[in-house]
Amino acid sequence: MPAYLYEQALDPLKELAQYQNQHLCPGSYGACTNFIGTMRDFNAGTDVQLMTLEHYPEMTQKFLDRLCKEATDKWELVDCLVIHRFGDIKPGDPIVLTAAWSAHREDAFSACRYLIEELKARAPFWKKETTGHKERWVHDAPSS
Amino acid sequence: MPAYLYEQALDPLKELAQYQNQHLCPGSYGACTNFIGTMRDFNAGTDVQLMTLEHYPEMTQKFLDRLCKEATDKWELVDCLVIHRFGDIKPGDPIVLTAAWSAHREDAFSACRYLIEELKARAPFWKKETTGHKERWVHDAPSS
Amino acid sequence: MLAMSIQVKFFASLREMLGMDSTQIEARANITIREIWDQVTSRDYPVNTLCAINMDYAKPDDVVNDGDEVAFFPPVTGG
Amino acid sequence: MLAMSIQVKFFASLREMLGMDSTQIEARANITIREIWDQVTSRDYPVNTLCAINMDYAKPDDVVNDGDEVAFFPPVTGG
Repeated sequence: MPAYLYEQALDPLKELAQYQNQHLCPGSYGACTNFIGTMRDFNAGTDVQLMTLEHYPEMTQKFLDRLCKEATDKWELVDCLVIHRFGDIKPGDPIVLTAAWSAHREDAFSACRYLIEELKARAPFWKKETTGHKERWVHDAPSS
Repeated sequence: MPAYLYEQALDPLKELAQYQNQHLCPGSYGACTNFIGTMRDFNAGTDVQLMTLEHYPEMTQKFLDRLCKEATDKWELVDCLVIHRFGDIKPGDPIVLTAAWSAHREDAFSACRYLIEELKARAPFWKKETTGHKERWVHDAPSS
Repeated sequence: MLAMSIQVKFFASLREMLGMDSTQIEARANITIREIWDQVTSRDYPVNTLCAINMDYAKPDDVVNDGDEVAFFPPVTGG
Repeated sequence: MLAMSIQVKFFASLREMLGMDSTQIEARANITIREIWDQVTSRDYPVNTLCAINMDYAKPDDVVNDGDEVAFFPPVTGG
């Protein structure tokens, strides 16, 4: 149930496939629910050219590790996975992946949803958007 | 918003990546939620060696096509995708993929969940399991 | 009254129980799905059996038209 | 009373507003997070500002211990 922070580009479906191949036994789970959040090219009425994602490295890692542990405690999971980008992000780039594997779909859906909702509500990340020649800090998180 | 029926092996993450590359514009969606149902090697207390999925080809296709249309009518989706196996399935094989792309995660989660719940409740598929030397028709659908 | 031509299909455990996956029958006008079951099989209509007309879910009392395809099947277990 | 050594960090818009990302300060015992803000900056404590002690969320009235790392940041916008 790891959480990873990536500065490099993130290919969520490739990461999912690799993680599954390396860490999950085929036939041990019946359900995998995953969520991928991607940077849109359009936010709050303006074209966004670039986004910079600041974080608080040690606290962000600690928060996400604990979040995965919480999800595993709250639901019957075989495993879960969180990956989040930081640094410079372009429109169309994936930002976040949350995934949960379980015997049954109820747990997989609930845990996957919990991971992204808690991450968005409390994980220490801050988005700054560049539109035209202006930069602005995002005040809510409407990107996904 | 297509629905596909596969007799051949299904690699859901590869299918998702291919569909996204071919049909979705990067930056046009902020959220993708997807569900993958996989055959477990253990069901209702017995080791399952093989499963055969029977369907009613024309009705199943019609049902899934309409289901995708319904999801697109009910939520603000950029797109959705359903793929379901039929025929002989081994433990660990993926059986079903439901995916929904949207600007925001609420719609993506709700639509993805709706697709799998309606599919399981009403799509004309029937599972027959082989355990040891016995075959039995599955009476509910606890595999995912 | 002209006889109607109806395609009848059975799936899964019903198909195996009856030893029949498909049959073409002639039926009287205004026949219902349940009456088609009685005409084709010698068994009671099983509890929980689902039925369809032309690939849409239907009810046992629904009336069938000439050229329709009628299907009977047990509760579904896909996904 | 011995002075404590506290690491103070600021993130995102707070970091830019104050022109400071990190500072090491000496502080009196039993100092609270809000009092650390007042000691380090010349501004009022901004509404909605979040704070942490040693990478865990904390409240402005929480007391800080020697060697702690205290952080201030605006509402989060990840995901």
